[in-house]
Amino acid sequence: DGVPKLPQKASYKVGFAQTESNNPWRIAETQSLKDIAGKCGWTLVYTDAASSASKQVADVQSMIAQKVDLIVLAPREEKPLVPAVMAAKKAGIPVIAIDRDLDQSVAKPGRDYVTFIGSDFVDQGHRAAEWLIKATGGKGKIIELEGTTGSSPANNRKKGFDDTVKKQAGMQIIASQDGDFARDKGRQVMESLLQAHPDVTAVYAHNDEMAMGAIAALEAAGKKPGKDVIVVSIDGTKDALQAIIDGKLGATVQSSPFFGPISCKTAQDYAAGKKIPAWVKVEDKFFDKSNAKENLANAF
Amino acid sequence: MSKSLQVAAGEALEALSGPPQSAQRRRLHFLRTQGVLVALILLLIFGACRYDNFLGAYNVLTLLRYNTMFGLIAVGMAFVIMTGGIDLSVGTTAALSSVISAMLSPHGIWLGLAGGVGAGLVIGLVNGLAITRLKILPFIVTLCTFLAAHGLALLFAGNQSVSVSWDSGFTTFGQGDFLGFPIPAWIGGLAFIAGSIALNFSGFGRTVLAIGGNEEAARLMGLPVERVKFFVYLLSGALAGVAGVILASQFGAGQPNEGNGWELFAIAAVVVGGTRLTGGEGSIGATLSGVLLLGLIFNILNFENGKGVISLSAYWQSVIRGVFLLIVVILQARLAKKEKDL
Amino acid sequence: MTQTITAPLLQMHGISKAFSGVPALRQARLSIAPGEVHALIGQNGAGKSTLIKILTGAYKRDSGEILFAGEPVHFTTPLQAQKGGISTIYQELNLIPLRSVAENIFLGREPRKYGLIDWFRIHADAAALLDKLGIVADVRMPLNQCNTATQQMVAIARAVSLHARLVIMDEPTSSLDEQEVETLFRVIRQLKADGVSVIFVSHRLDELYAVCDRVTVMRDGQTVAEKSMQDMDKLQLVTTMLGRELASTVAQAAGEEIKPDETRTPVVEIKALKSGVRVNDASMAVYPGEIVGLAGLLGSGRTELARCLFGADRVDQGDILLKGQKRAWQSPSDAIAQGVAYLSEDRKIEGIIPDMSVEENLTLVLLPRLVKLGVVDRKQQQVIVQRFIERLQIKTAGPKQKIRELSGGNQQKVLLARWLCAKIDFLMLDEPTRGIDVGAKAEILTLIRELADDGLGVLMIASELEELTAYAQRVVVLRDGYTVRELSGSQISEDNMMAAMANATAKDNPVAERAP
Amino acid sequence: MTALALRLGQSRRLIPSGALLGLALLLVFNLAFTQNFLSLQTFNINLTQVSTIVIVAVGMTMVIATGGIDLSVGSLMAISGALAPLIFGAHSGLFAVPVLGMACALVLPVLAASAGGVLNGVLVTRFRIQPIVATLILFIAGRGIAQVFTNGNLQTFSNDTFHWLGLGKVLGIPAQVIIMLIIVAIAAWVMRATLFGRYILATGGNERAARLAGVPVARVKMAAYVICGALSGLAGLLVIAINSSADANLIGMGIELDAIAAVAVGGTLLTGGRARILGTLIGALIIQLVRYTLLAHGVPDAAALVVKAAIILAAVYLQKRE
Ligand SMILES: Nc1ncnc2c1ncn2[C@@H]1O[C@H](COP(=O)(O)OP(=O)(O)OP(=O)(O)O)[C@@H](O)[C@H]1O
Ligand SMILES: Nc1ncnc2c1ncn2[C@@H]1O[C@H](COP(=O)(O)OP(=O)(O)OP(=O)(O)O)[C@@H](O)[C@H]1O
Ligand SMILES: O[C@@H]1[C@@H](O)[C@H](O)OC[C@H]1O
Ligand SMILES: [Mg+2]
Ligand SMILES: [Mg+2]
Repeated sequence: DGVPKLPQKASYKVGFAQTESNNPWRIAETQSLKDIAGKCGWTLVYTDAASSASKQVADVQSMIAQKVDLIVLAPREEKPLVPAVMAAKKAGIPVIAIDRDLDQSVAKPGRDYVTFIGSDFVDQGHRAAEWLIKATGGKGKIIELEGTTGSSPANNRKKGFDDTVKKQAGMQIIASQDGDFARDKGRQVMESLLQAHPDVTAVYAHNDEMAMGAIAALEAAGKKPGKDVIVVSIDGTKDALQAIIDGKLGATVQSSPFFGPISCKTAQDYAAGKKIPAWVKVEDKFFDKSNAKENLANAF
Repeated sequence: MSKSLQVAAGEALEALSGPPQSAQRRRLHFLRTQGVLVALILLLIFGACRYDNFLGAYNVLTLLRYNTMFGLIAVGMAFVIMTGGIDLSVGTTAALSSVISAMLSPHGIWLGLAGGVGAGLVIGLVNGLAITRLKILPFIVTLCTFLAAHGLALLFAGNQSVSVSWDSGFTTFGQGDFLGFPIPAWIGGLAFIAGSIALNFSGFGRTVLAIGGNEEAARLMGLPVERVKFFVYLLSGALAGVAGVILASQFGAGQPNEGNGWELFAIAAVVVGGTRLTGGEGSIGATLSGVLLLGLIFNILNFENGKGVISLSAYWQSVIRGVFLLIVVILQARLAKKEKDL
Repeated sequence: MTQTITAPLLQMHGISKAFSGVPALRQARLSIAPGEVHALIGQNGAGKSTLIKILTGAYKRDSGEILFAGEPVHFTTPLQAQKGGISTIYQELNLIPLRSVAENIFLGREPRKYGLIDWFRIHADAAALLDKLGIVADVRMPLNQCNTATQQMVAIARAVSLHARLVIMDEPTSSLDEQEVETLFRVIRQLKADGVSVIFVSHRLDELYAVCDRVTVMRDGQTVAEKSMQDMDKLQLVTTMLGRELASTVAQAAGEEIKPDETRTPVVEIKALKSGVRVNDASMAVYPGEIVGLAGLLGSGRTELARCLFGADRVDQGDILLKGQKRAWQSPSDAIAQGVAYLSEDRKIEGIIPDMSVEENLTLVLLPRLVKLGVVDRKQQQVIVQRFIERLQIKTAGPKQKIRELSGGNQQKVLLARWLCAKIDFLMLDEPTRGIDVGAKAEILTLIRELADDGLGVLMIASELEELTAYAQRVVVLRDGYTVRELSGSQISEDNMMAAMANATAKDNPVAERAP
Repeated sequence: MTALALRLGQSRRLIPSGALLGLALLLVFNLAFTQNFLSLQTFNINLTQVSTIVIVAVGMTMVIATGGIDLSVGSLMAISGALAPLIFGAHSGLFAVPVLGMACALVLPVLAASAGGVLNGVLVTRFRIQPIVATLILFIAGRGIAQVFTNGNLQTFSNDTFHWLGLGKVLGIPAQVIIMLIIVAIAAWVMRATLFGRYILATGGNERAARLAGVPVARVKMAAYVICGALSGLAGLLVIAINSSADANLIGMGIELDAIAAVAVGGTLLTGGRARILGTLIGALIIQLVRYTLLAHGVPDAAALVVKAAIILAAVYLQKRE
């Protein structure tokens, strides 16, 4: 028994289980799905789990109760959302996971859910590190601002970055602290860390919001972001691109929130019986001085 | 003093004390304490009329399965509140318990359960000791254990969710059925029966209410105030522990970041259930009805979004929840006032 | 009655206790024989309640020894004392308001069936017990819906039914009327007959002679006398208690009739007042310079009437006139602003702000007038406070002491001072002498007299009718919320009052008839 | 007698000595073990970071002194913080007039937050709803309202007035710190010297007795909630000013717990009837310094939570023993 089939129809009732709506990235993601719904013939049943994995499972179950045709799931966490996928499978409803994956040691794409569409967070961290190494000539003292403790982007972006940087003898992560993916928290943590580590030369933030906070902290401390201290981060928000143009942010690895079109296409392919790969990889762009301006208009 | 005077005085006293409970007062009291049940039924009827499959077995059973965690926590909270206290640590305690039980889950359901409940008991023990021995206010003590339990959960879990063992039988506890009903729902039912009996038919329950009614008096009456208070926090911790075990086993992971805000949900449910926050009065059944009522709101909002008429954002949802709570507490305040004025 | 020499049931000696350095008891002693009723008396703050609390483990003693039934005991909680055979009715009623009468009696020792509480038996047993004690009350009624007297009787029922060897009653009669006091005495005599000892604390000296065998007198934390009741007459008792001769005011009768000048406008006049279910039709007037007594059985609505006049309860119908002007107050602060004052009957719940100092408590009402541009004038505040502490002889470690640390009587003095220092025209006193020793009572009553002489109108609620006969120029009797009779001059006698309290109907009320 | 005088003197002290001792210990520890601790920068940063908490906690102290509590402060901050950019960003009507628009952007959000305080006050005084539940309503709904205003979007801006509020300095001292100190000073004076201060304490000490002594308890409580709301509104403005951006989702998130902890550590009784504004300041500084110390020494967040909990508990316990 594999993933439930999706019949070919003109219109579908599709459940979209969002995790939370408390940052620009999430809002862009939701918007992207709402935008595509009309074009794709979907009636969207939208739920928001308010940052609770277990509520998200309950949300999915209420979609199952409403007998939706398909569920697009943006899991908050890999492990606790597995039961939701299993329940949907049992009820004969296919699930597409976007942005964050599910625990593949328990639930398998192609067997339990259609596929995982998303970026490679480890690679994002790796790319940020590569750029930083190049930009600093492999030398530097780095402060790392971590995403929400326990979230998979935080864990993986840390892994990808740290593993790469570790190989560089001249580079050292002098402090790594939780900034909760938030601007204000990122700023406060950066302010404090700056006092204890005035010799910092580079900052790596797990997302742009924290990077913006760090830039504010640097400026307040009389340091020039981009010159005295080089900043790199992930996401590709409008503010981040503007900061690159202003020379304050070095670069940002895109982590695209625009899952609407690709979800629609994947669903159509699946209904048509095409073979779907286990991981539909989102190709993330990379923004730096060279292309920030031209991408500004499309950023979120 | 003349005989007639005595008779008259007796009459006066009698007129004062009886008739004890007028029918109207009883009605008001019932409405204030059990009105939540009425509201619950009305909401169910509303949902059944408006949405397809709303009262279907699937929706009802998943609702029960999911809300048992909150039910257990709310029962513990109800006992605490009835003594005039408060326990802010329940949510993060459940998270800590879910982590511990997930770590122990390869050894089977019983060890997982023991570990989870044990963790809850430890937090409850700290709460109880600090409150009864160090005499620090419950609000502060449990605020601290709220922080500490969250920290410990993250430390034990290494900052990420902890997988449970899927083949040790551990997940049956949260995901399995018994006689067609979810096992958590059975546990919830058990908590309801045991809680109600403990409250109404045991010295412990009566002492809980006495403490909430007038702690100093209870002490001077020779009731074991400190012991019962201590035990109430222990109970709350243990129930949060069971909730944590259900959390781990139902969702297949120990979750260090869950449980945030559960305490407020539980407090709201207790209040919606008509329990006075100043203690001294309350009902377990009404508390559980309160949990279901609040849980049902989420469910109904999800169904409403499924109608495709309007799509309510999460923001509107919290506004609606707040307004709903506002209406309920105002109604209750009104009823309480009417009852008092009688 | 001569004391047979039996081993005492209770012996306390050398008991000392200080509260943060201030001694409350100094080498106090107390000895109780089996089966005797023992009076414990002393001025406010003498240390009676403290001695009792030490015995029952509610407080920890600093030094001293307690022998109970020949054994040294060291109760650390009231529960231990209870188990050890001592049951107590504390001065401040200590019951659980939201629980039923029956439950309050049986809390902590509910009859069981299959390990579960047997509610049927609780109710039956409680009803039987109350019946046996001659108390009329519905055992299922929440206690807070009973009046104070019933609550007091419930406390007594609980204490008695614990089958203790020693029952302690700390001022059990202060909220009981004569009828109920009689009931209580019957209970006490029954206990005595059963060989149970009783410690009886009261400021009403007559009561002591009615039931007590022996008496221990305390003064300033020390035991100053221990005698057979007959060996001390009232005067001796009082002088021992005070350590000096009693000012002659207590027994002073109203003397000649002071006719209030009815051509003057009354300070306060009420016409056909109705409020809630407790005040139904009340009409009366108080003239400047007179003390009007308000008499009635417990629950007759005296307190509620006073609260209406104070803006604390809402008025449903009828008029309140202050110096001829119609008034409708939304809250006590409105009434206070126009010179109306009310000393509430329950000082713990409605009087003191326990954690604030004597100074702050005393000036709470005056405060708005001590303020310039929102700022309190501390100097002036201190001067006033000092004056009243001296004038009323308030026993306190200083104006900055927390009021809750004062004895009951001294708290009452502070509360009275709270009103006296404000500029008022009309003062209502609800049981102003409750729980106050004879010495202080005389002082307070004299003060009230002086105030009336200065032109204040006073309305005094008192359950002790002799206070009304002694001090009031006129007495209005309230029954079931109706003003049923008005007595003045020589008409004011205890018999007349009681007859009216019990029997009179609204038709007898001349005031009501006069009202439109 | 001297012992007595000493005791009275102590009980009237404005700052509990336990809290001061705790603060001193933290300072000494940092001076000894934290790099670069002794610098104006560090000093300023800790004070700026604590300023919003202190401002909110001052309002919280007053509410708690009346015997209440206010869980809605964070949501009120969000409402105020979300409104301001909407107003000065508006390009129509009155708001488009430069000075007037700016004045509105500063005043209206604070008024909106005060209105939240009014709602809290009405629920507590008129409907007699327990403060914790009454303010739970806006705790839940308030942030939702702010998010509905902004549709959840982050609003970034650059605005001179707000830039100064956030980053400006007077004589080397950050503007927010000055605002904080002024508010603390005024509040401490109000509690000590004015009628309103006494009334707050009397209300919290024994509400029924206070009412019968002519204290307008409903108005006093209402005023406390409104002040708390207004101060939360102000704090909301400061937060967005520092970040040059307003995010309704996050402004003031969880601040109620920090504020309550500061109040408790500062020696104000959570049961009402006592208020120590300076104690609250010290309490907030202790919590801030704990956070700074742990951060500067690289203690992971998870462990920091446990340490923070232990320190709050210990501090409150020490207060009790005084
Ligand atoms: N908890 C306390 N803290 C401080 N002082 C206290 C406390 N309890 C009693 N005192 C002091 O101890 C002394 C004795 O008080 P106690 O209540 O025993 O007097 P009492 O004889 O019962 O007076 P009353 O007849 O007024 O009830 C008083 O001076 C009182 O101020
Ligand atoms: N049915 C009732 N419901 C609520 N409270 C009651 C009821 N009956 C009596 N009480 C309470 O009992 C108390 C006594 O009644 P009330 O004050 O009217 O009598 P009183 O004439 O003032 O007598 P006293 O002040 O001596 O008790 C009141 O304070 C009232 O609160
Ligand atoms: O970049 C982040 C995204 O990848 C994550 O899943 O959610 C938060 C975002 O900021
Ligand atoms: Mg006493
Ligand atoms: Mg009365």
